[in-house]
Amino acid sequence: MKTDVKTIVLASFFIASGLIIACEREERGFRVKTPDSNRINSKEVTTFQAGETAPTPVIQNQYEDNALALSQGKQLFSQMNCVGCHAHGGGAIGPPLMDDKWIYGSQPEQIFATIVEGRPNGMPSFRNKLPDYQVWQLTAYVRSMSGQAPKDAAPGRDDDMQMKTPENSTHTQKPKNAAIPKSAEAPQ
Amino acid sequence: MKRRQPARGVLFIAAGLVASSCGGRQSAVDAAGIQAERLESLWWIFFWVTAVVYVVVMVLLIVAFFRNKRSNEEERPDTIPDPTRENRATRIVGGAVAITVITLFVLMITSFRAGRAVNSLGEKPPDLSIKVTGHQWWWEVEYQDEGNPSNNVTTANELHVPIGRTVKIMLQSNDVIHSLWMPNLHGKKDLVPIYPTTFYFEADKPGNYWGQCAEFCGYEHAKMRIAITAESPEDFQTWLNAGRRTPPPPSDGTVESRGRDIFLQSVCAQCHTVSGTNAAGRVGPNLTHIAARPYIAAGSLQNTGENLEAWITDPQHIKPGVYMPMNQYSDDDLLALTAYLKSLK
Amino acid sequence: MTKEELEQKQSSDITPEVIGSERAILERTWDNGKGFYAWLTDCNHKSVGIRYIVTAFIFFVMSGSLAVTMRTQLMGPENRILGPDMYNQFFTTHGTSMMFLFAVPVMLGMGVYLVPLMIGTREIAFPRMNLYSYYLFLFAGILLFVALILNIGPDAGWFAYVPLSGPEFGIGKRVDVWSQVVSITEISALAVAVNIVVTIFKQRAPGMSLSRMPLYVWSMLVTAFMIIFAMPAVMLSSTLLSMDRLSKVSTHFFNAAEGGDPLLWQHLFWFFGHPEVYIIFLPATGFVSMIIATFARRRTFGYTALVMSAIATAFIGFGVWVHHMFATPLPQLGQSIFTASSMLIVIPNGVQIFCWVTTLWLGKWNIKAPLVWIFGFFGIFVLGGLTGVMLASVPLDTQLHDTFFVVAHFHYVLIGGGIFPLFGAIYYWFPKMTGRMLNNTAGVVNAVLMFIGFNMVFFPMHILGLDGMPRRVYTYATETGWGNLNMLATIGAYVMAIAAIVFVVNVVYSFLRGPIAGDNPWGADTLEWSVSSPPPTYNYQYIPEIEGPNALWDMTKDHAVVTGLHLYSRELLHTTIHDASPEKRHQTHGPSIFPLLTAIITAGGFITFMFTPWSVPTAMFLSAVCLFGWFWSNSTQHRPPFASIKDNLIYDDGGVPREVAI
Amino acid sequence: MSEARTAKNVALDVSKLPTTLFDAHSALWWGNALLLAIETAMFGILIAIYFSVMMQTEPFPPPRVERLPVLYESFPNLTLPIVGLIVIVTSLIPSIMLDKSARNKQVGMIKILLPITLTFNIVAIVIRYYEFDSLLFKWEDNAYGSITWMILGMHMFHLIALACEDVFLLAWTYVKGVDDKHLLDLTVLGVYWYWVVGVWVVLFGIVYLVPRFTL
Repeated sequence: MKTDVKTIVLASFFIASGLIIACEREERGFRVKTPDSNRINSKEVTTFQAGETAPTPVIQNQYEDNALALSQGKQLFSQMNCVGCHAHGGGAIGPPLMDDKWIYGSQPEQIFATIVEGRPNGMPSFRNKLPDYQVWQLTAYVRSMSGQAPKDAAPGRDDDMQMKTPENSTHTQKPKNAAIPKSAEAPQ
Repeated sequence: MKRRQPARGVLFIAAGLVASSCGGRQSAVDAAGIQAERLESLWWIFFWVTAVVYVVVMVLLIVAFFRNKRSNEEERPDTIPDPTRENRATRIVGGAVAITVITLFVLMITSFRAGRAVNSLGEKPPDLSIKVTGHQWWWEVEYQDEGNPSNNVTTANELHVPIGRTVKIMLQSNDVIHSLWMPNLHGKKDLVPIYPTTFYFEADKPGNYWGQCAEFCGYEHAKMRIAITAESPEDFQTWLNAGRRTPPPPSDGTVESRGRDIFLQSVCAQCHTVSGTNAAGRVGPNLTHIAARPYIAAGSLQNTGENLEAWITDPQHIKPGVYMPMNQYSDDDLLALTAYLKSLK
Repeated sequence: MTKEELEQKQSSDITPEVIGSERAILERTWDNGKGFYAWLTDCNHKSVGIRYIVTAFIFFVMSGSLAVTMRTQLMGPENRILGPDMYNQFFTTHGTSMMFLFAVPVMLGMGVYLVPLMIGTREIAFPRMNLYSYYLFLFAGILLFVALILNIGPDAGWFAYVPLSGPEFGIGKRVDVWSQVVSITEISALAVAVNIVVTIFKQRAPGMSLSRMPLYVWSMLVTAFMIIFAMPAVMLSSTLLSMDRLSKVSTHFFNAAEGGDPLLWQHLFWFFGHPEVYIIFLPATGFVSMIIATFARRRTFGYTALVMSAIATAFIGFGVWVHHMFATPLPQLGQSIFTASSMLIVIPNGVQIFCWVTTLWLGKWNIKAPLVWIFGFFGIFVLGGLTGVMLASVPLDTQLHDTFFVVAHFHYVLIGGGIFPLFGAIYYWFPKMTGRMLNNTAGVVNAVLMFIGFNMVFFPMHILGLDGMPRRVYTYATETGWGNLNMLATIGAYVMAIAAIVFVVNVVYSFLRGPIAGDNPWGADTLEWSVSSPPPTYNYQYIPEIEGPNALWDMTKDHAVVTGLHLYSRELLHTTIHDASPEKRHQTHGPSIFPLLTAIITAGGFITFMFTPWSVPTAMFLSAVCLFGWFWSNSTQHRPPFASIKDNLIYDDGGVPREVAI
Repeated sequence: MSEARTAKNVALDVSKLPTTLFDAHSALWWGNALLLAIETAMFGILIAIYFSVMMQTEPFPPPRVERLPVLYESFPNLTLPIVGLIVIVTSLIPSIMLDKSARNKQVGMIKILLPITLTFNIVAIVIRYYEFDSLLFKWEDNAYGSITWMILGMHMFHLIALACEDVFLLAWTYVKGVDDKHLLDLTVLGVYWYWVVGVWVVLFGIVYLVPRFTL
């Protein structure tokens, strides 16, 4: 019996500690610090720079693999009426979001800029209409619609009529740039 | 002996404590309506019957404890007990079982009758019908006016009812299962998604009571409360009429008007409705008459200026996980905003 | 002497030195070896049973400490020790592990240890399957607590109502952890149930007819049957839930908009969930009957009544589940029916209580720690049963349901009706399991502390519930005035913790230093007390014939004993189901690594099923391979060469008989 | 202590008892029977779920709008399922014969019948694999699709398990010959087989016929 106790405790302890070392904990900070949105130069007027061309800063969206943030983004997607134009990702007046074509770029900071700045021909600007961190959540969710988010964090199906494959079941698209449609070019 | 003490005491503690705890704005044993009274009397019937049963069993054991002879492992076990004693015991046990059956039957009938009485209110048409929708984690309350839908009054986390009137509550939920429980007025009823339900109740003691969500519904299940005010039909009517008025827009140049502009131009209007303005969000509670409400954040804070500021800037500290986002405002913006909200009488 | 000579002597009368040498041979035949590998593969019912009990108690301590933390959080209003996120994970893990990782497994573990001894056989029916189910249970427990440590502990409550636990609102992998833990533990519980039923049906000592079976064996039999018919419901529903949530699968069983039904979950869960309570309670009634008979020094009063009420409880127990759903929108009539059945089930429990009280009333008391725990059982369980009567009434339930009143009720029923008898049983059978007595005084102190602490925690909860405190709230407002009673409850929680510490200390100390217990320290009745403590691996060298309803108390000096079981292979005696007359000799199996491998594959399959559906075919294939090896190794044990030769021929293609080579 | 056997003890000699008996006399048979009881409970619950879905869905079965072609009369196709049913039911013949010959220890027959039963089994599995399409729905379309797939899948799982047992006994018989324990195994396999067939007859009626002749 003594050996049993010892061994069981040890075994479970080792397995536990091993797993803890292996995986990182799923953090659900409700008051998280988000990447700084000011460093995003959304509209590049010119690529011509003084001296060496500086690399544009890459911004890591820490919400990319956070299940809670993704589902909050999903709620915002319908609450902020993105559904109105983009439907549930299939696209309507607005372009589809679950395919592999990206007009204004598929990187988090690009999507962030698209939401905050708005885009010509219909995409409204949400500047000051959403706190930055919610925009980041929205960004993470938008990327998950084309399978860019890890499957184990992406939201599952809704409890309503099925209009699309759930985000955690869509197969990952390879993002590629699409030409800006004529109608959507910024007025000179 | 010591060991028995609590067991014996349990009943008296029970009587004492339950009696002492009679009272409270959220108590099932302090009825403020006819249904709740029925339920409360039913409770006391059950309480005393079961209490007697408990005492009998315990007393038997205690008597046995004192009268029975002691023995030890060496004692020769009694394998062929004296038949006459056994038969007497058998008869007694049989009698006890019979009594149990009868008691249970009586209790069952009482419970059925109480149940029918509680539901009997639904037979006549209600004087007032209120639609209560459960959200994570707040209550949307809509006073319906069959004649003229434009007279519907939408508020949140507060329920005003006239005393002596039959109130019909229509329950529905759009996310998870909640349960509306107003102990002083009526038993609880679940809000299951696709299963809209109704119940009827009547308050007959004016006062302020609490209702709360009674089915675990996520992070802020604990802070999903609803403040109930039972008042005279006249007061109720004045409150309802006040609810139907759209609040007057603040005059230009005042701090309130600046607050209104902030409200409309920034995050707030995305989720909240203030009738008479462009703010028409349906995500959060309707704020048309927020200044008239005793509490904010589903009954977790008194409706004061500081609390409003605290809630607007850092709701995640007060209700972690709530869907209201954190906001950064400069101090005077915040002041203006709260001033505007306080003006929404 | 040589094997042949011994085999000649099997049936003839044998001299003491032959007994000695026979015992030596048995020791060798039933030896499970030493060392870590031997420990991994040892499938003897006693070692597996003890592992079950020890592991279950470890989980008990862990989830108990979770409970103490929760009480600390609820100590005062607006406390911020645990946030809602942590608190939800804590109470869900507490409930899940107390139900699935402590209460049921520990009862089954006691059964696995005691039943074969009590019915006089050498081994449980399927020892390797027994080991397999133990490993599954262990892995499930590790999964749950590791998940909690990784902050992905389940947080939807131990009955995980959809849609809160569904794919839309059950965010992340937390609920998947819950459903996989449940599925794995249920598989293991089902396997043990089958094992226990077969053991009781086929392996009772000669003369132990059904009407002479000890009450504990009866209660385990009934429990096993309840498990067999209740657990499939929860296994299936947890599987369906994880399928609803799983990527690439996302079925719609509980999606109202696509023809599913959220209430279906509640029906399925409670169809298991209520019998579950009796699955925990019935074995405890067995403990109570055993302990009372021994310490009141008389045969239990109303043997037949007790057996019948256990069976009645089992049957009615399946017809009361809707009383967990009285607040949901269900038709009135249905609810009334379930009120009736819920009150009906009080009657058999009443009968049990009356029989025990009468037994005590008519007996001479030998007051020792086990009996003291049984007193505690009466003081608490009766109260819990009576509040149960209140909850059976629909209108009253609409006020009491999902409040702290209910929390108080089911802790009175489960701790009073399950855990107090269990502790009594540990104090009662510890000498048999380890050969050393537990300290009696410490036991009494332990019981009293536990009793006082328990009532301090849970009695105030009745009042809190009536005062409107819902369950599962991580904090409460100051003006509710719930603060004082909660403080009292929290203090009680610490008293209970102290009681638990006393228990652990007592066990560890007595295990090392306790006085040596004889074969039968309590002068008890049942068969296991006739063998040495701890019993030899083979339990009985000569299985005795049972001569009356009280095994040892009726046993005459020159009772018949079974001879002729083979010495060189692990042989059991199979008897007929009803009157237990010897029927055949059955060869059972020894240690094997395959149970462990299969358990690893099964558990692994379930765990990976949280992430991908492909784990199912993979796990199926791998476990098929493992089982192939398992059965092959089962079949290739050597067969006894003597006795009923005609049954030990191997028939080759022509069907020409030839002798088996050993 | 009663363990030390004194000369006075009467010896109850069991050495002449057999080591293998069929049916309810053997532990293995009971273990198998109880496991089948568990599985029966499972299927019972699945059937209950099926009918609860039926009550939630109007019309039943729901029109197929999730995938093309859109069908308003979406009754499951019967051709392949009926073939499957026939195969499964006829597989009773060889399995009953196998059971009989196991009881009569006809090794030759056993060695002939085992492969035959196995082929039936494998054919049944293959048919089942294609049978899923005749439900016209996918598991992810709606609750009706989910439950029907679940029922068929659970039963397919049992067909596979049956095949595995069959393969094991086949291997054993051809490698090691037949002995009593495996004669018993064969009869128990027979019980399992009858159960799988019987359950399928019921499930077939529910999954394929109930939608057409809704009560």
